[in-house]
Amino acid sequence: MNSKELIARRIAKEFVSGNVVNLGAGVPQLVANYLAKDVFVWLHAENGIVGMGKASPDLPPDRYRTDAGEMPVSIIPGGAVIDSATSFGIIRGGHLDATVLGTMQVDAEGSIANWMVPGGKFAGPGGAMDLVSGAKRVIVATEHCSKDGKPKIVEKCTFPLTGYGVVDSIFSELAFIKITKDGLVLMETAPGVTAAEVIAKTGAPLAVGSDLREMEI
Amino acid sequence: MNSKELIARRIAKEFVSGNVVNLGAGVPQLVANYLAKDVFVWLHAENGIVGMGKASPDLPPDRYRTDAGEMPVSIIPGGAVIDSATSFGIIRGGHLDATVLGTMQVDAEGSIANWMVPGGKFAGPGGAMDLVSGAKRVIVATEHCSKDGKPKIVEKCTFPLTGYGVVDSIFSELAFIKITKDGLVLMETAPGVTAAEVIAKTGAPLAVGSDLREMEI
Amino acid sequence: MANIMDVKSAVSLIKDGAVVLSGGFYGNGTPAAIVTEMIAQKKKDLTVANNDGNTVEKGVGRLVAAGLVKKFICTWCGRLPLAPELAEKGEMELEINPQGTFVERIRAAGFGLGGVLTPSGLNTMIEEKWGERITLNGKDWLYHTPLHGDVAIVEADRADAAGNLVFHLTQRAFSVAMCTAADLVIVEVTKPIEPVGSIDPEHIHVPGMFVDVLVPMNGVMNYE
Amino acid sequence: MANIMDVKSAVSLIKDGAVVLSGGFYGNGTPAAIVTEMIAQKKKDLTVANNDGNTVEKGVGRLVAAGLVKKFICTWCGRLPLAPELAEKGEMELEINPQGTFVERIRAAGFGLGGVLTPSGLNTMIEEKWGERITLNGKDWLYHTPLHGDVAIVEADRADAAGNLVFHLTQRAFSVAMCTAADLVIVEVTKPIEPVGSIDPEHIHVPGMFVDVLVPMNGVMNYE
Repeated sequence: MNSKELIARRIAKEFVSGNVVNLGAGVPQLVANYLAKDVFVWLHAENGIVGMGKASPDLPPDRYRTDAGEMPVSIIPGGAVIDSATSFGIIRGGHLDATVLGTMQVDAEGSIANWMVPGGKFAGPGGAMDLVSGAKRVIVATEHCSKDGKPKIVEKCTFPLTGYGVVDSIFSELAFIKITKDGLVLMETAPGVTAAEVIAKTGAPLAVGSDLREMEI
Repeated sequence: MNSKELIARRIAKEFVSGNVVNLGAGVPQLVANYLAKDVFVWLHAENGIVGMGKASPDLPPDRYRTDAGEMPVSIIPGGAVIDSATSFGIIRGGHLDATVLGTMQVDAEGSIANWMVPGGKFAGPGGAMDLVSGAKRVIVATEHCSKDGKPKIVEKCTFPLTGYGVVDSIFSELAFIKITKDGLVLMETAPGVTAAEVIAKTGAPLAVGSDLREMEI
Repeated sequence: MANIMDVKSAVSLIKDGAVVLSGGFYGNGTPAAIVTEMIAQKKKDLTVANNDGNTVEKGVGRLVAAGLVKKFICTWCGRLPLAPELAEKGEMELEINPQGTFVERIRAAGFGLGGVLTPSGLNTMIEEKWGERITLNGKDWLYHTPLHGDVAIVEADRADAAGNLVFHLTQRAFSVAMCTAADLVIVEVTKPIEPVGSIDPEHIHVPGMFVDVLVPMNGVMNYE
Repeated sequence: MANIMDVKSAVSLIKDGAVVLSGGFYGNGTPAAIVTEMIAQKKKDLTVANNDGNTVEKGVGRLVAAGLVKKFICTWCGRLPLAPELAEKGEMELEINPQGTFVERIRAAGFGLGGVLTPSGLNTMIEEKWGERITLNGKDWLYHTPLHGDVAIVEADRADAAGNLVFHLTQRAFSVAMCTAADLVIVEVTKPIEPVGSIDPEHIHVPGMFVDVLVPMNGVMNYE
């Protein structure tokens, strides 16, 4: 199992039936593939669908039946189409049980920086700032380190913030880390990974949870 | 022609096709009866209809097909049903070309007091404060004096205000009076009524307009 | 998926002291069976927010008449003189909002906004008693806080088992905003509950994700 | 009743220097024929508000590429690197709003509210550059002004001659708010204009009273 699949599979276990969830681009979107069969989750798309399902080969292509990344989707039975004010009302109003987002950095205070690299191309946060400030639970899905091996989990974000003190949990290919008011707490390690390894690869103090467990995938 | 009909007939001439208008209870509602046949006006009801028409004897009674005074209406072809947020968005957002309201007092500064008599029963303004602050034009339809002969058009309202400096025009059975930043200006007198009589029955200084005319009904 | 419950079980979820947002304009759109059951179960010390309360015989005016309301928030209560009477005697708190402010306060709570900035009610008793004047963007506004409910009770015409709602004509009114703005949303549904997916996703007035409990009336119109 | 016009006449109503609210998410919902005609008529010095602009080949990114935009307001322009490039060179102003703030600013303009109070963007570059922190009701919020348009240009699937609109799926998005928030609302309608009253009054997404001009495409899909 590759890192992405591991992360997505683990996060999929966080949800229970009835949850309303927004999945960001990349690894977060994979989470939808691993939800248990008996778990019914409302998938929310910023562009105006509550109740997204997989694209159906039986439906003709339709530029208006996509997720917020312009990928084709279907609307599940019971799903609804909404306008942007309602879509972001759902986000800002605390009606999302969770948002799952990738990131460039996340820190020990729960701040997240996932929209801009300093000196990089400027684009804007889209809906990300609403998602992190509004969702009941902000879940970060990320590889533990960047491609050049630097920790993405740091003491204090150096990139421009998407939100300050908003992240609840981080899931990487190595660990599940909870963010508490006292800092980072290691809750689970991936199979074959030691707490020492996670601590070594984390750029901020990481307490080992009293109930540290191996991740079930 | 009685006073009420005269007032309603005169006000009906103020509208042109495409206007969106909210008519308050009482005399204002009569205005709908006197619109010219070729004038198409969107009638707006606070409880959620844009495009009200007269109640139809062919339709079964329906407690959800009424105006904001709970009187049966119809929805004209092209009419729409809206929720309260949109209904008051239309009001507050300046999308009403006019609101026509009855009043207890209206003053030379354009303030209106039509929701509460001091010491009287307390009920609340309903949508009246939104109407007077939001409509492009606030038209007052009123008998010139109260039943005990006191002027309803005064220098300064003594009753609790519905809105401060919001009224554009006053139509009574005696006159059409415009409210300007310099005070009240007499624009029209009803047939058989003299400017002197209107001035005598008005409780605030009333300038005679340079183009004073007889009201056409 | 919404929980489908009988009215007794649904109302048993409402706690004494709850802030209750109730749909209805003159009681039309107020869920009559739910109100009747709230009286039967003697829900106490309620804060009730409703446009007008209507009368002591129809609408949430019945809750006021039953002595169950600690605070009543409305835009107008001309048909419920009992409300200002109780307020004057100090037996119930009465708060008045302009109607547009009322619905925006509820929407603001539902949609995570910090409150309402409106011109309505400036220089009136509303400002003196319940508003706060703020100058922003070169203009004066009345600021009002969001109005959140512990419970919303509304009436709908149609619902599917996923909780998607369709209202009938002016039954819609405040209920769309109210369904977004309460922790527990209970809907009295006139017509039989339909299978999930029966309602065109483009015709849904309130998405099912906002709705917690459906109380099916199965066509028994329960108007007072 | 709405005015039914060809695209040339409709676009001739847009003035140089106008603030233009444009529907569309990745250009889906952006009225393509109207944008093409705006370029043909060389509308200059525009302020354009659109979610993302999409690219220089589809969406209002085409207006940016044609050098017609003085200021661009969006939530994200990752597909339109030309926008930050022009901004850096000082040739175009670029303003970024969080997406939820963007749509609420437009709605606030349309609905007569004094602005938006949101938690989104607190402690970020949005606060530094474009927001104003206000403490109200015991919490901190970012205040943003209403965003009003001289013109709104949107695409709809169906319209009747009264201007009532129905959108197709996510075509709806920002366009509902935009139709309330501009002095002149021009709608490019995919399907032939229907007789007044063809649309169920309960299924209308934008009431005709908000709409000024309909540009019928008569089924000719005009996607770029």
